[in-house]
Amino acid sequence: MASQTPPNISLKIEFSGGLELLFSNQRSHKISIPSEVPKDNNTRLSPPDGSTKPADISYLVYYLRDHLLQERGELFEEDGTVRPGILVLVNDTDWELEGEGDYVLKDGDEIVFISTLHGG
Amino acid sequence: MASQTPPNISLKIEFSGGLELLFSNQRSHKISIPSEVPKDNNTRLSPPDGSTKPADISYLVYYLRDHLLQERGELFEEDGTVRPGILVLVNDTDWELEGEGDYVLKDGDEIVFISTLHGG
Amino acid sequence: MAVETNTTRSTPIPIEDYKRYGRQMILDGFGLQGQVSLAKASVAVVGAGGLGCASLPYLASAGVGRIGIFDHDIVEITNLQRQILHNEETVGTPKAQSAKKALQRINSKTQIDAIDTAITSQNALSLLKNYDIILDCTDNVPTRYLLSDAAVVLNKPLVSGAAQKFDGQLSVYNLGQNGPCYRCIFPIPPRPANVGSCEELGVLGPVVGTIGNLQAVETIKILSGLHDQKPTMLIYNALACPPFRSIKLRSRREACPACGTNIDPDKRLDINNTDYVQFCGGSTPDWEK
Amino acid sequence: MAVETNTTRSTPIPIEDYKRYGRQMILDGFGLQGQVSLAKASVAVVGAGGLGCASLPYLASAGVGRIGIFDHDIVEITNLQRQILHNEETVGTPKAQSAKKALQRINSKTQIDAIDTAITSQNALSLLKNYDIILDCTDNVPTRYLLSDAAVVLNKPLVSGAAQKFDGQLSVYNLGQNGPCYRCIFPIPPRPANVGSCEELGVLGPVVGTIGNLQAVETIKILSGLHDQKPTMLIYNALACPPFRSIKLRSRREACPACGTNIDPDKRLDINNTDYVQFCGGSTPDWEK
Ligand SMILES: [Zn+2]
Ligand SMILES: [Zn+2]
Repeated sequence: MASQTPPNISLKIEFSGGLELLFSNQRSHKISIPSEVPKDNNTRLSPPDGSTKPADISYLVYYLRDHLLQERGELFEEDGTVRPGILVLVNDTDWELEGEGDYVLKDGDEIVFISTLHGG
Repeated sequence: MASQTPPNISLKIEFSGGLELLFSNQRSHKISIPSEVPKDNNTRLSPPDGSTKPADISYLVYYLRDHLLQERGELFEEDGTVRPGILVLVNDTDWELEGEGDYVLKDGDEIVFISTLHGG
Repeated sequence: MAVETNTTRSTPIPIEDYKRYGRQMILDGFGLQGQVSLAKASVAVVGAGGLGCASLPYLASAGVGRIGIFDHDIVEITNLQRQILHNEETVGTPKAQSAKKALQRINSKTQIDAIDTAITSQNALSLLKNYDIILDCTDNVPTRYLLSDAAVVLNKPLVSGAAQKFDGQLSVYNLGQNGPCYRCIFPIPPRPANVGSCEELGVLGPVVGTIGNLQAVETIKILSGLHDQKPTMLIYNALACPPFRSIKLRSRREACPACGTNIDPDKRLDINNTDYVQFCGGSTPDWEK
Repeated sequence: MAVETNTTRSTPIPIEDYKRYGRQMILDGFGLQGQVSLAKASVAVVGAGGLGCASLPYLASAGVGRIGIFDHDIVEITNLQRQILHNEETVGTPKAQSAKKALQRINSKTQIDAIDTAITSQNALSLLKNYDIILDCTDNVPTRYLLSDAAVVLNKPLVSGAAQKFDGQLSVYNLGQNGPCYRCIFPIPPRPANVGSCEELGVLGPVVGTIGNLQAVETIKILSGLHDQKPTMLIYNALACPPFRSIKLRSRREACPACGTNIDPDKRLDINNTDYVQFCGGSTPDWEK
């Protein structure tokens, strides 16, 4: 069944373990991003003028840093991925089981970012 | 969009709070039931020969009693509905918010039956 | 309610309490105001069994000003498997007293009322009216209906826990403008034959402990203004995957004989004239205990 | 391990224990065999803070034969807001001793080792090798990595809890053939600047209590053979709706320097020659405490 790619996909984003403090102290966010994005993860160009790829989690991390983050980006993103100590879940599954940053986002996906806790 | 009614719908059924003991001591079940069922909730006739209705939770209660229950039906069904002390959930919402027995089942619905606990 | 030591006009709680409760006072949305609310609050915990023994120490530790412990049972050796406030030395003594002793060790400033008379339809309103919030930590159906009806009449939230075997349930009833009461959700009691107790069915200690802990969380949330007041039920099974599930509950039932706004005055439930044991289908030895 | 009172050749546990632990022995899948397993078991609880104080009493109550309590801290007044085994009288004494005293009141038959020396990369293996299972109830990153690495070398499951503010997390590491270790999930430690402790960030008492209770549940499930051995993480936020979420975790990482099956022998992690504080980015005053 040939279907046309929709121009945007909707995602549910959740932050927990303290990460929500970086994002307006709000745990739950609904966002919409392009389904095709620049290969270099530039989130400022729309539409992209170079070569593109389907939107994946690598792009999402940049997108969240550039468009949703309120402060202190280094507490979220580092070297093109999430900083150490953040667990990423794709629909309640560790992203390592889904291809990590290369996971291609689908409309309706829920992506959760959790900062691990160390207190006791 | 006119679509033909599929002959069967798939449901995820869960039992908890001790009810699972009546159902092979298994908490999770996947079942398939007809999408059109007899108005009198008779679960033995297939195909139905009288007047029919879309499958609803009232029918499901009879169906579970007749086809899935292992023993002691009176601990599950009473006077055409679940016995007092059992909470019914439609996709994690109290069935009272969804029309109780009249709720028309949709393919993929998750229906949970919970026996309330009283210990402490 | 809080003890007056070192309180001066300049601090709303004693100076030393800033240190003692600092770990929660620095929490977003809790703060000094949350601590003051706890210090001023009075909480009735009905049942000093598995649930009560898990919620009580956290209420005392957090600095709740006054705690009423209601239980007319005696500590038995079979309780020690899960009721962690009691111990080998207090076996044979009233549970309310045994629990009070444990709480006093933790926080000598908490005002603790140990009540070892049974709660009945005759005395429920007068026993509970001086508390801000009620915890249902009981183990039987008639008392659960009685506490819910009393909470409605007294207009107080009821933080209800229950546990059996590997299962637990948690709900807050009668909260806010539209929160349902226990009777809204369960209008008809189950038959006695369909009801089991921890004594008959067994229960894993930390399962009932988890629910009791969560009752303390909900209580502190309500007292400090952090509760979202949405009616939900949390369901726990220690062997299931996932072990927890949250359910959205209905709001108040208009025709509820206890809390409904749309019923004849003469159909409204009258606690004093209700026989709760009979309403629940007669007594069994275990319920009466 | 179990004390020998009244044991005869005809009963695998002392006669009086059938009564004391009856409420859990009647549970499906637990039974006499489960009780025998607990009585024979030894559990190391590292950290007698908020998590340890919530898991320890349920382990002792349930009849675990031997419990090691590891903590080199002293009870402070700021601990009493959440660490319910300690009390006003034991302020100033070692936490391990204070917790031992509380457990002995509950169950005089439990063999309790109170160890108040700090666990280091030099002594971890020898201190922990005589226990069947390890509970991570600590409050700092370096010790979490050290305990995980030790659990891998000693081939023991690690029941790991953590809590801060309104949040909690629970996982079992190194369980079964393919269960991941802490390092499989978190290969790189967070920078010290991104890490907070309960002392800095605060925590609600019954939130850490709930996670500690759930650690006791997981421990009892593992010891009695009721655990499904699937690697998951449970996430709790007391203010979220729903408050609990379960996550499916990856299995063992082949290239994990601690537990991986596919790495050079000379790249394999050597606990004795690892400086955990340095690995985690240097020390901060609070970690050292
Ligand atoms: Zn009502
Ligand atoms: Zn590993």
